Amino acid sequence: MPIEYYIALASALFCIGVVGVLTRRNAIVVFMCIELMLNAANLLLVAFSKMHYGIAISNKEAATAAGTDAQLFVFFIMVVAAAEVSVGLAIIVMMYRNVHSVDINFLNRLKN
Amino acid sequence: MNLVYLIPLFPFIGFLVTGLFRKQLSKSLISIIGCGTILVSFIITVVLFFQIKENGALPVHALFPFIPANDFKIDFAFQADQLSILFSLIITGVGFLIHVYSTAYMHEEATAHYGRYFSYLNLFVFSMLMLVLGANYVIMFIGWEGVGLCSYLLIGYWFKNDNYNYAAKKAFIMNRIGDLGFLLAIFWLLSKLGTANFADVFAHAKSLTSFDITGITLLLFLGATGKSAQIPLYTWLPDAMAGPTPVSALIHAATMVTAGVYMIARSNILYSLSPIAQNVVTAVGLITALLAGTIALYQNDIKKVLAYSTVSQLGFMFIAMGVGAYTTGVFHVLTHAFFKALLFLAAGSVIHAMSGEQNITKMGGLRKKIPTTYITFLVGVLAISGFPFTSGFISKDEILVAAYEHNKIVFFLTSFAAVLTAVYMFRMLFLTFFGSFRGTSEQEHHLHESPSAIIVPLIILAILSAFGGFIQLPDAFGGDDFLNQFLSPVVPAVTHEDSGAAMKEYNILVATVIGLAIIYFATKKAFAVSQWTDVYSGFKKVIANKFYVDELYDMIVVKPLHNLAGFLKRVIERSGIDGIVNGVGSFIQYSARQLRLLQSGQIANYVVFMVVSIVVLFTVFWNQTVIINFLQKIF
Amino acid sequence: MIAVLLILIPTLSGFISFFIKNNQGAKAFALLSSCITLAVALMGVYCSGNSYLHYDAAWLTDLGSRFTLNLDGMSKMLCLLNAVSLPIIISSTYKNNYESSGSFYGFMLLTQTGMMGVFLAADCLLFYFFWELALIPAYFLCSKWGGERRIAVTFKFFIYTFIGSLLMLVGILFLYFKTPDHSFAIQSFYNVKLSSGEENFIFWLFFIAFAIKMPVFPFHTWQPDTYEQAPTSVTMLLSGVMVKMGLYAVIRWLIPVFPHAANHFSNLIILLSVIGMLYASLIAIRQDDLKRLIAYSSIAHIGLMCAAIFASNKSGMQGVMLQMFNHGINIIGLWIVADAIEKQLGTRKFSELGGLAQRAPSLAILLMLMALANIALPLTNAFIGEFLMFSGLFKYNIWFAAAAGICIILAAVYTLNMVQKIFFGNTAALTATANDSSLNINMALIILAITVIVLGVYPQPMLQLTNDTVQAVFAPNPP
Amino acid sequence: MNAIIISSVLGIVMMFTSFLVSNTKSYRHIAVVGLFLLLIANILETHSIKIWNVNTANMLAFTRFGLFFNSIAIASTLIYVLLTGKEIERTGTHVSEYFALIFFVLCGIAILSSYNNLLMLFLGIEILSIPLYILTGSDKRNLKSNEAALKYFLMGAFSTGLMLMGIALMYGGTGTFGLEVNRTAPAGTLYLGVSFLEITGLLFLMVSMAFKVSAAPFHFWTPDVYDGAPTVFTSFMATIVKAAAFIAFLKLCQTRMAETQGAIDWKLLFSILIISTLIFGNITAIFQQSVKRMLAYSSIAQAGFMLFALFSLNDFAQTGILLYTAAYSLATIGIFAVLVKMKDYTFEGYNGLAKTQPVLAAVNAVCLLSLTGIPLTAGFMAKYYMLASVVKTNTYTWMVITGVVFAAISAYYYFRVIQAMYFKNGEPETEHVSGSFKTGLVVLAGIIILLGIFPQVLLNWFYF
Amino acid sequence: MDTTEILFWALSLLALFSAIMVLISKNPVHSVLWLIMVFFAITGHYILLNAQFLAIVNLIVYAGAIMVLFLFVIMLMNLNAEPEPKRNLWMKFAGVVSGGLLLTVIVSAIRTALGSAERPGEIRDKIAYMNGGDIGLIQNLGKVLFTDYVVPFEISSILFLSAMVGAVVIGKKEASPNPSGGGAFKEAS
Repeated sequence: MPIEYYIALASALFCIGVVGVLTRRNAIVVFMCIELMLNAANLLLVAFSKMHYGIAISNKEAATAAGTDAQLFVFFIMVVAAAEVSVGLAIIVMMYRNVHSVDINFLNRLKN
Repeated sequence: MNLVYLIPLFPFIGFLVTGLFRKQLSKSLISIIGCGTILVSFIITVVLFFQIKENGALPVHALFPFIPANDFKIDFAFQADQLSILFSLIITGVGFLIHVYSTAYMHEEATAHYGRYFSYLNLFVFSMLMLVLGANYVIMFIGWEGVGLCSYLLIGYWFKNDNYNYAAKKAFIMNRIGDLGFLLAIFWLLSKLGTANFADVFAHAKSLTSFDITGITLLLFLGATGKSAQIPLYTWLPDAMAGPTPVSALIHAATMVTAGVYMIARSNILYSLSPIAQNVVTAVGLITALLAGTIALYQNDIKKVLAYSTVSQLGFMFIAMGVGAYTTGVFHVLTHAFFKALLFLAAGSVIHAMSGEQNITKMGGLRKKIPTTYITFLVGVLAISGFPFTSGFISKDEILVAAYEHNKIVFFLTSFAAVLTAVYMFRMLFLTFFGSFRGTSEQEHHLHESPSAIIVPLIILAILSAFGGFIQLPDAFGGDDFLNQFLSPVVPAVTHEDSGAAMKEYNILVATVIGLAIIYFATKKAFAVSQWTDVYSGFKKVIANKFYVDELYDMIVVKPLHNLAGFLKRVIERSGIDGIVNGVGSFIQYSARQLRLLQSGQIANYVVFMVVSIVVLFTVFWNQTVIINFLQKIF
Repeated sequence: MIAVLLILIPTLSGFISFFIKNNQGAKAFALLSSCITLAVALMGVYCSGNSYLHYDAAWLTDLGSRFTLNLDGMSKMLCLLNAVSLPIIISSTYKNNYESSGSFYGFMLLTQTGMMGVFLAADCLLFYFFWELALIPAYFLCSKWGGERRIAVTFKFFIYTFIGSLLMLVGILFLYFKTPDHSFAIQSFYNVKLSSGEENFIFWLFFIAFAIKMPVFPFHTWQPDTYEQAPTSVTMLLSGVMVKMGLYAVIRWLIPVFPHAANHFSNLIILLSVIGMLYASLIAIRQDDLKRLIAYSSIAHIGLMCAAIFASNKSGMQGVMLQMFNHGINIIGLWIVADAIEKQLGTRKFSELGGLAQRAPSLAILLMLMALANIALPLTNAFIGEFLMFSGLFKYNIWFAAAAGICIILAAVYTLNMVQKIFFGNTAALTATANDSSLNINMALIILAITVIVLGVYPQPMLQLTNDTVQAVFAPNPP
Repeated sequence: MNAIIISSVLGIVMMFTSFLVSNTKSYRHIAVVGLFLLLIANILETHSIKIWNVNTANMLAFTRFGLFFNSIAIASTLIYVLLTGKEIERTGTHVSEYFALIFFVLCGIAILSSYNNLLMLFLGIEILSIPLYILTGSDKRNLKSNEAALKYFLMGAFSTGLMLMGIALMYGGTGTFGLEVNRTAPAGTLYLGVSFLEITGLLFLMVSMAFKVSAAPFHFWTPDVYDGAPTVFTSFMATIVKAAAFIAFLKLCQTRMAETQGAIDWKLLFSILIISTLIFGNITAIFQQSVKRMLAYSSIAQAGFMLFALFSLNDFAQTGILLYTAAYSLATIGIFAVLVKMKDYTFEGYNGLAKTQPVLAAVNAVCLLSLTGIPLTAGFMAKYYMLASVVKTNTYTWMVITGVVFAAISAYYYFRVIQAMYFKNGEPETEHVSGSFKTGLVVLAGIIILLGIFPQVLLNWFYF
Repeated sequence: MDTTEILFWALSLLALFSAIMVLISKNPVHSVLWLIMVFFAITGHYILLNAQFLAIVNLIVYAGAIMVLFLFVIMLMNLNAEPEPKRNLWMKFAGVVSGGLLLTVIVSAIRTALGSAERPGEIRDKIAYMNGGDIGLIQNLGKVLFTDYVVPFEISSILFLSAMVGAVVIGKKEASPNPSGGGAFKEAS
């Protein structure tokens, strides 16, 4: 597939994620939207990985490893995402314990 | 050996001793030091006078370099030539008499104040001597400002009285206006000629353009109008009568106010090169003489009358200067010093006798009570009115002749001013000494003749007033024209164009005699005591109120400046400049208050800002060339 | 050697002073140390020879800066002023008891250090360091020991000068990168070649800093407030010495480094100065507060000095040099009187004073003398300086000189007003029981008065002292 | 590599000390010893003595600059722990874990100072951030702490998303994650000689890094998080961590951004960031009532100055940012060390501190003067380098002038504290202040002044 | 249109639709489910791109573990019953608009990168290699991961450690209430 389709798709998902962060008040949903953004980046990376692989192939580089690094990057992103989720959910739970709400606007003591 | 620096030195020592030890020394010691130093100066002056008379001017004596700038050098130098030694004689001679007079006049002051008084007086003599003996304009300026200071200090001598303080301040500030002119003239000279030494300036005066000469001379004349109380800066002098009477005699009659005349006489070479300046001097002198003479007609304060008379007489001197009769002007300074000092001192004696009363309408009939004072006063009045062959007659006569030769209109107006002089002097004489006593009985009881320290100077001055003129008796009357000859190395001698001069002198003599007779009777009738009223009306009121000149100055200069200053202080400074500065501060604080509202505490808002900022950054990136060009254009 | 000592002595004694708990001890110590500094400064005036007057040590060599101190005529003169003023200030305020004196005098000495450094530095970065360092202790002094509104007012002063000096820092950096050998040495700065656009731009960066410090209209508004609010001994230091930093810097750094720009803008700057003179003089006339009056009078005088510098001729410059010293002496004298009055009577309002001459004759006489010096009466020191400055200004332009000359008149107006309202007339309620000034005040004033007169009659030593700098500034190629 | 390995090992050690050592007081001492060892190890590596020889496959490149920054960060942390270690113990019950997290953060810093691959940048940022989310929320009962943690976490994750998007696009443009890109063989027609995808990606990455260094307009999290976090950890976050983010950002600027300068004028974009950062940081700080929150804004304002280095990217910038990070970190640590001893965080709380606690006040004043940029303090030299670096580029003069004007404005809020301490009267309440704490503070002030007078001490002696 | 393309479009539409549904679902549980749908779609894309390892990991880690964790937390909090409070309309509008702007910006960037037919940009005619290409296979990735990428791999363990410690610190109940009541923390005003 032409790479621009992938870019467009990833961008669209990314922006949907951004809009989600902007419009939702539930901390968990907001966090999920951020995960959506990460996944958009993942998808883009994989697509680029295959694009560069394709370029290398067309340049007659037989046993090329072009694109491997991007896929590994995606792997690391997943690793980090997992770690982040564990911490993030812990924080959300902590907050819920204290205020019994996950509304990100509920806590609004820090301002100005 | 050049002893010229000793002349000002002794008064200065006197100033220091009487000033610093005024509390420790007794009054008599202060008197001795105060008068003695002047006497010593006088003696030295006399010695030098005869030296100079014999051998001509002494060489310039530079003590040390005063302002050794890169572009010019100004030495602390003294110069005793014919002109300056003549003035020194007046200053130290008359000064000495007035010092002696003061010992009696001021005797009731507390010791410390007595010492203060004499230190001021000595300082004044010192400054005045600096003024006349300086060998360049800067030293002259030192004296010039110095006498202004002393005048200020002495006018405000009784500092508890705020009116006196205002008068003192007014005198100083008016003088300062003139001083500024003087100073600018010096700068002009320095910038064009690179020197302020009299000798060098006059030697190179021809190399100046006529614009420069006119500018310099007019600025110098501005200085002279301040110091010598001419229009437009004369209003301080009548107010200056707030000072003790001997001070008025010394400073505001005999010496300081003639400094302007001295300066013009000194700079005669410059003035001769500038007809415009000469005309201005003549015109100012003439108008001043007339104006002051007119005002003097309706003044009731004995010292005020004398003050306006001084202004008027100074006008005469300037007329002489303006028409180029420098020697004559100087001569009038000399005779004026005698008779005006006499008049003031005599007036002081009257005031002393009247327990401080100065209003002539409250006097009268003093002829009998204080006869010596009366006689000396009478001599003074006759001299100033130009009674034939008194000193005043001779000097005024010369002025008139010079004026006649210059311009007929000037002559007639000057003559009219001379008539005015006689009128107001006679009026004062009548009101003071004739008729019946109009004061309180207490004053009457207290009336007494003054002590000898007052009387002796009066008598000496009376003699000088009567006969001092003979040193310059015109040829027509068989004189030997001494002063003219004596001064001729410094000041061009007055030469009469034609042989008809003698004729004119006779004419004037006759006219004077007749005129005085008429005036005597007319005045006696017009200002008879019975005719006198307290309230003037119509034009008389205008005159009695001094043509409202003070009010006019107040309205067009003082008030506007005062208001402007207030406006600057309250509006421009506080709201304007400081307002801008503080406004910047307030603006920052205001924006701080507004900006912190962006920090709403809501994540979504923050993220919106971030996203919008990303978009903005992208937009900037797309338009980077446009923006960079724009930035380069404005910075 | 002397150059270093001049900095070292006040610095060390300043720090030591912080640890002196005893009030009297701190005072005595500060007086002693300032007298030692004075002795060293006097030695500096009479010494010649590079080893005494020049000091150079490696410092921020990576940045192209060295710790270079140099004493030439102008530096000697100003160091002397700086060294003279502190003993006089301390002795004249000896009776004042400041809370935690140790810190007070420590800060005073440190301020002195900063100002010494400014006058001595022959390296631009070093100069900048000292320029700022003089400010910080002064800030603490004013804010801690000042009057009621001290915090806000002093902060305004601080921020004003701080902005100025930061702008100057930018200018310094610009110049540094233009120097051929990338050095902050004064010589390299003099050799820098700039296009006229750059020169004009950097000129203003520098000038604003100096103009604020001097202060020149319209950058002056911090000054009256600060002088009013600061403790008087600090005011003396500020007005007597610190404002000279601005003038000094203009002569040392601005004119030689930017000769063309200075020439180009001289009309504008002189115009500003003259306007400032008239403006300040007029405002001074309407002041009812002794300290504010002196402050505005100072603005007027400084304006004349600034104008004379930019008139750029030798006599004017000589006048400025002389007047820097004289103004310091005179204004300290005025402040001493102001302080004596305020300390005794608790007011500075003319309306509440009057007739003090009856109660305090010696103070009256000494004030009179200082007042006369303030209006530049001949035979006082200020006359010589103003005479030279006016003659310089006159050479530059008659009309500026004439307009500035009006200030001579106005100076007489406000100064005599002040004298009259404080000392003459009848005593007011407050002054009826006033006492004459104490011995230490009289002594300080008498020393100042003698200086006033001596320099007024015989200014030659001072003129000769600074002559080399004057010649150097106008040399075709600055040294 | 020494620092990365040892700091992570020390982190693990700290984790286990909670099981092995019951006395909470000793954690601090262990941490100090550990930090000391870490510092020595890092200095050894600076002098080319490597304990481990690891083939990083060009993922990490240990430059002298990066290692030197590590030393600064570790030394600052050491000073931080020495001064405020006691306060860490009082934050919560998991004392050893806090120390462990601090060591993990140091590991992240070590990675960030030497990354040579965007993957390592990403990992470094995450290792840096995740412990901080936790430290922010470590005062669990405190709602402000909770809120701060949540905000920090959500926004941090969001910025991670941006960063990943950027990295992905950059990869698309260049086909590599390495910082060194072979630009000789262009693929397809490029935009002004540079891959457009890379530029777009770099923009995203720049935004994300700007977020991390709290450059406006991506700074919004900073005041809230710094305010809400327990004060001891705010001190750590605001200083060492932020400095590390700057070093990482600088490296990015020096490589990828500098190479694409021809197509996109990064200087223009940076000037926008700088100006807005200066405006937001300085202006907003003016109105604050709490010193802690003021310091948060101050950290933004200081970031504005540090951005000068990223703008100019010359030798002055390189040395300058080291000095700046050191000066800024030390001064801010000092101020926070005093702040944690205060019972009232408002400006009024400081009233009269100079009378009751002269040493605290004096050191605080020195730190504040340093932040203001008064000569003879490290802060001045730091600002000097920053300004010099921009002036050297001979462009954007207006930005320099704006910068100094805001530096002057910054005096407004810094001096408010000095005014409160010295010129106002009050009875400030403080926690117990021990003698050793005071000694530490004095030493800190000494270092600040020493660096102000002889910045070479840092730049030459330690560096080489 | 071959199968790949059809699948591509289908998966893309599914991903986008599910993503939007994540946004607009009122119930967080639904959001989670829709997000899982997104992940499935993306996994499908991975498979299309022959990134087998990532596809599996995505399915297991993301869709499986992570999302289950989300679900678990939501259930734990019992949020599904609670309707989310409405964010105000202005904010919603601003969010959508700024998100749209962002999308526009990125799309315009893609257009520039594409260039025109006459002046082709860098990604014109570049395709993602769909059929074949074995770089996504576990063996290939593993080889690289444990050679070149071993350092980041090890380092990511530190990340996990810190996350673990963090989760413990945050999640563990305080054994005893903080004696000083949050010692280092004071109210500012």
